[in-house]
Amino acid sequence: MEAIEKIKELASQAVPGAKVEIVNSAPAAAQPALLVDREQVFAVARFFKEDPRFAMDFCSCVTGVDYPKVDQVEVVYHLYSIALKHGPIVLKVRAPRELDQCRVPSLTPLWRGCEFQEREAYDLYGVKFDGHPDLRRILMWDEFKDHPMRKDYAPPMDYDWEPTPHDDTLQRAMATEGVVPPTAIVEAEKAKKK
Amino acid sequence: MGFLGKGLLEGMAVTARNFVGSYFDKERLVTVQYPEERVEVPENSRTFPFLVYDGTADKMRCVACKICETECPPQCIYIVMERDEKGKPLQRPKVFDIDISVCMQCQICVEVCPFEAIKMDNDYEKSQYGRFDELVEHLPDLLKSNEYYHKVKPSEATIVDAKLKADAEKKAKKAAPAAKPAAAAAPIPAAAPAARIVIPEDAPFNPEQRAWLSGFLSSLSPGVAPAAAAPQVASTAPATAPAEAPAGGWPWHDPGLGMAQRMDLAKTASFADKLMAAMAQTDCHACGYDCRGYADAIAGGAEADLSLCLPGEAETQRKLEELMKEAGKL
Amino acid sequence: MIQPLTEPAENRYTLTPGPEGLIETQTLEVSIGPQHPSTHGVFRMDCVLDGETVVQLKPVMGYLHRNHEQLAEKMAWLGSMPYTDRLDYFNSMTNNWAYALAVEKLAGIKVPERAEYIRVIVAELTRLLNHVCAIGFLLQDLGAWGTPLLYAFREREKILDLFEAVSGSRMMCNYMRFGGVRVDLDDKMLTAAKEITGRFPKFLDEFEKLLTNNEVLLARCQRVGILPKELAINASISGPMTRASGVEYDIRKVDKYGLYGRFDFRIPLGDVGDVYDRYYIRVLEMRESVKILQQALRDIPQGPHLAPEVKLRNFKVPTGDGYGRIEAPKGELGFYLVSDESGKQPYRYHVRPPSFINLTILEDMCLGHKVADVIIILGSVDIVLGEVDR
Amino acid sequence: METIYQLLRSTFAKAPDAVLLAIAIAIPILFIVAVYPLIFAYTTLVERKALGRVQNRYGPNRVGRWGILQPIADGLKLMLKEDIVPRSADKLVHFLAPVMAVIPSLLLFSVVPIAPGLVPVNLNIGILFAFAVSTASVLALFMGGWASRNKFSLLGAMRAVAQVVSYEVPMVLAAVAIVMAAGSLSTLAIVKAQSHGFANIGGWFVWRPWGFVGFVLFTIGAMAESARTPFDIPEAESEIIAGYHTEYSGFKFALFQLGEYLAAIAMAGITVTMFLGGYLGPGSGPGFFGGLMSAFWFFTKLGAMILLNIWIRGTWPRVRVDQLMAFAWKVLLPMSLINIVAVGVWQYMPSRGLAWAATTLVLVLSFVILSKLNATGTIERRTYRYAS
Repeated sequence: MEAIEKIKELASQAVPGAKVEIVNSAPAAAQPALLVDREQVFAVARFFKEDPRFAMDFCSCVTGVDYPKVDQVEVVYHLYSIALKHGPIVLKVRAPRELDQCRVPSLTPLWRGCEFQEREAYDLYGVKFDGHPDLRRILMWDEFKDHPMRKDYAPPMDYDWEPTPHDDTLQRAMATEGVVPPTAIVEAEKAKKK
Repeated sequence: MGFLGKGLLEGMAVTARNFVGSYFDKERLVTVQYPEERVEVPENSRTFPFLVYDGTADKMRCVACKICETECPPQCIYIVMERDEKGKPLQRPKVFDIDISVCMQCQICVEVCPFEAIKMDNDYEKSQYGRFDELVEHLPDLLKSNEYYHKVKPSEATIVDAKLKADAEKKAKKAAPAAKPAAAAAPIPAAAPAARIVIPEDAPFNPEQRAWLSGFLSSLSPGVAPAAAAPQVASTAPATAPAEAPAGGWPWHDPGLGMAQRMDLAKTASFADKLMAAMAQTDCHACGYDCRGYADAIAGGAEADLSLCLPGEAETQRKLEELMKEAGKL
Repeated sequence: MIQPLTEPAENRYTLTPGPEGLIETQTLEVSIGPQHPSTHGVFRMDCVLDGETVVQLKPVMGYLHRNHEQLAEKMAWLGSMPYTDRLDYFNSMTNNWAYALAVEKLAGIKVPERAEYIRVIVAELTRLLNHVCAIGFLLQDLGAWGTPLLYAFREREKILDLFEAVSGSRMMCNYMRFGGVRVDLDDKMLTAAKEITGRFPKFLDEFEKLLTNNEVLLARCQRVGILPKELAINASISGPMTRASGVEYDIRKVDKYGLYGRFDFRIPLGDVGDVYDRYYIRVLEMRESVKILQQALRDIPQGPHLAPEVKLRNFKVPTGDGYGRIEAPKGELGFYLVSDESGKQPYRYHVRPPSFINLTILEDMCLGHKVADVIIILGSVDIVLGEVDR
Repeated sequence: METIYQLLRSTFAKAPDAVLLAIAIAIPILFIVAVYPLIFAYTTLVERKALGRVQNRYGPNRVGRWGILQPIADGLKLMLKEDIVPRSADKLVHFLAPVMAVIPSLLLFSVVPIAPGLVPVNLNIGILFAFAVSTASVLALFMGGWASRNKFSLLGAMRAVAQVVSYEVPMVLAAVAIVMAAGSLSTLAIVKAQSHGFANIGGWFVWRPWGFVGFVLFTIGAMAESARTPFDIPEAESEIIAGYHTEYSGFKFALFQLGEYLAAIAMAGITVTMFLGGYLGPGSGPGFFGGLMSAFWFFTKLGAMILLNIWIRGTWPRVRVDQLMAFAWKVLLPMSLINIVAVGVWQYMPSRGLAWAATTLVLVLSFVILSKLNATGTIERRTYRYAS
């Protein structure tokens, strides 16, 4: 398969107006990615799927990454080609973190394999995929409000907690995550009862 | 090519063979009737951790360095280091709890322990009538003798013993010149508090004499060698080789001393020595170095993280920051 | 391009009116699972039945969700190694390998040769035990009253005994380390592995004699739950399922990770892509695995079993991301890892679980079949809920 | 029953008739109620142990030596278990269903002879009675499934009804062949009709071509009738959790099991009676010793049939519901009809040799044709290619 620069060039030729830039991976992994803007990612993906030089017919892995520092959520697609037995081409799309604006086009119409994985990304990261056939929560239950894989997610302590002999460890473990220890909650409830 | 139903009859032949075979062939009757007959457990088999001690139960190898506590993935270990009335760390756990209802038997605590102090048991009959206190193992339950360790894991235990012995000899050789026994005899995790000799503050000695005396006296106390050797054992991280001690030794390199005393001993010493004196002096490699190496790394700017000294806890970190501030490096 | 199922649920209920003068039949909504004998765990299928025929099926998962990924992002790199055992608790060895492989990719660690051989050996043994159990459970779902399942478990136990001798635990092996494996294989273990490998083909023959030609099994499995080749590729199906549909793709051959370039083995391919093909492809794959095992056990070299330069504690990984994948028994198991500046723990840790993604097309395979077929189709997908829900 | 009555009459000449009659009726009832449930109990034990051995494990072996007390333990446990009735269930029907399941199975035994003249009730329409009663057990399954208000139960009940009703037909037709040969509907008469030939064995109907076909048909039908593997789809535990008795617990569940197993045993008994020469065997005959031998032979054959059931259960997968029906209507039914024709041919052939040839020819031909016609194309031998 061609070098990443060549791929970028071909992609930006094929899809005029697509803002494609190269993101380097870990040096040893040597899997540089293409960061594509939201508007054009579908076209770029379609190009990679249908262009005979790439024939990326297998979308292996879809996932989200949360970057609170830059206030963005990233969706990563790993494309492989079964026909030509090469890959991967890593596509990255970024969307702002605000839940209402956090939406990217769904690639499920291109690769059916994205269906569940995009649902998972939506469930855990709150990324809305436009054009997804049925975008529902898949791992968390439907009534669940938050998106647990976001970095700023604080697990609620609302499950009925029962005392274990090892609260100290539990509290110390959770103190490191800045979470209210359940003992405190229980104490508060006791106080309320009294 | 068979007729319709051939496959069915073949299958029945197979089951018939198994039925008959179950009366003659052990291969075809594999059930082990558990309480009466048991399969013997392979040596590598692991269930829950226990703490090893040499000889008597107070000579435990654990120095409460908290490495296992920090590394334990499910956070099921809870350690409190024992301190004497003056608040000096005594290099022994006061509390060592393992919640075996949380423990997932991953053996990481064993791998990270630099003292060969915590090992995996293979006793799988731990069921209890209860989900709470019954499932927490406290220090007395956890302490098992080295002989027991030999019993459950013979070959591994022999290797460990050999390693400990070799390191002890190495350490002893290094500590041979009586000039600086303190460095050698310093960490006395195994020794009982009674065996610990500390020169009182008001005794008429200058620091060097006091250090020499305390080192000399404590070197007389029994059960020192293996424990003192332990810090070098299996430092899983390739630690920076400890710099050769100056002729006077590092008088503060004695975990028996409190922070104030150590800093007092080191007040004339160099910046790196001051940093070292702020450490807990256990050479536990929790930070990835021994105390000397960590101090040098910080002084040399190779290590920026001041929170790595687990046994020293917050005290050491505060002191280190203070020192760095004084030196204007922070 | 295969269009996904686009209609909203309420439109896709069918109400089949009977002919003139006859009663109208109504569809019946049955929720198969989460507590059901043969959903292989707490997995639910919301079925709409027309008589016994399935007209709609929605997989519902997440009952076993424990946010494995978030746990991993909160602890050191090594810390989540034992947790990978819990993903697909049948094949902890391959899970370990996938994670180790991804981390080694990021950190650029070179694995010693002996360690690679050991990894191949344990991985292929894992493949044997996974496939034999998958077949056993499939036949259990067919109603063969546990006999094939227990024969399968009889063989699996031998492999698990070996794993216990090697890694200390039967299923939660936690055996691989970054840059190698934790414990070296001694001669006793190698001979045990040789013995298992030697005996396995005999067992397979008997196993096939028991059921492969059984007319009931053929009638039940053939032409049931057909997965077309194009859909298989497009839906990211991996592992024996896609090979049963005739897709020639095996990561062991494509990526040649580990030392798989060295071994001589073939990839069996099915043509129809129905339940029977999925059953029989697994049998054939086991025979190939036996081949690999024989070669690996023959020429395993001496040497270190762990890369010496790798630190166990304070292990740091250079900044960046990477995706490592292996051919796990159930399909492509990948780990997508992102390391940030500190490098002490994963900034992002994502598992690409094969059995989760292989469920994507469950509905497509089940529509128009009977309830009984749904069960065996699910069985032929070979899922493990620990991996589906993570 | 008559035999007992005669016996009593001759011994107590002066006793009032009603009393003797009552006793004569009570004894067989007691026998049935006492013996066959015991056989059921130990059938479960034998089944569990045999299946265990087939699957390379010991069966139950903890309660008493060789687990000999296991059935009693099971019974006690089931009796002590909580009896749960779903809130929305139809209480009355839910309660009646298990009872309904047991009674017909018990009635079945009243026409199964275990020794010469020793049949609980010597009905001259014994076979007819047996089929009538055995069909009634369907009602119980459906009542149970319907009353439970559980979708799985309902599915199971539907399956059960469809299956039992459709397998009734080939069974009856297979029996018709035997009735034609024996010339009577009474079970005793059928057994007597087989009592010639070498050592009371040569005369068994199963040794005739039509008899053999009838035997196979009837055994399959009996398996389906009593919902045994591979026809246990009404309670296919891997598909519909436990079918019609999903919602039953405790002793009601036990009653369902009792009914099923009794039905299976009774069907085996009728099979033995009709095809395997009932109580006939070397040494069987009238008189005390002969009666003893007869009972021995009868129960031996019964046990053999039960073991065959267990063996099949331990080996074969389960068929699908539509395949099951297709099998019943497309294979078994035509075959049983042709079987009747074969019996007719047999009766009217001048010489025995010719009869053998003709009937065998007819049956084999029709079987081949039928299997060709029913070759649905799903069963194919496949070869697999390998990637280059």
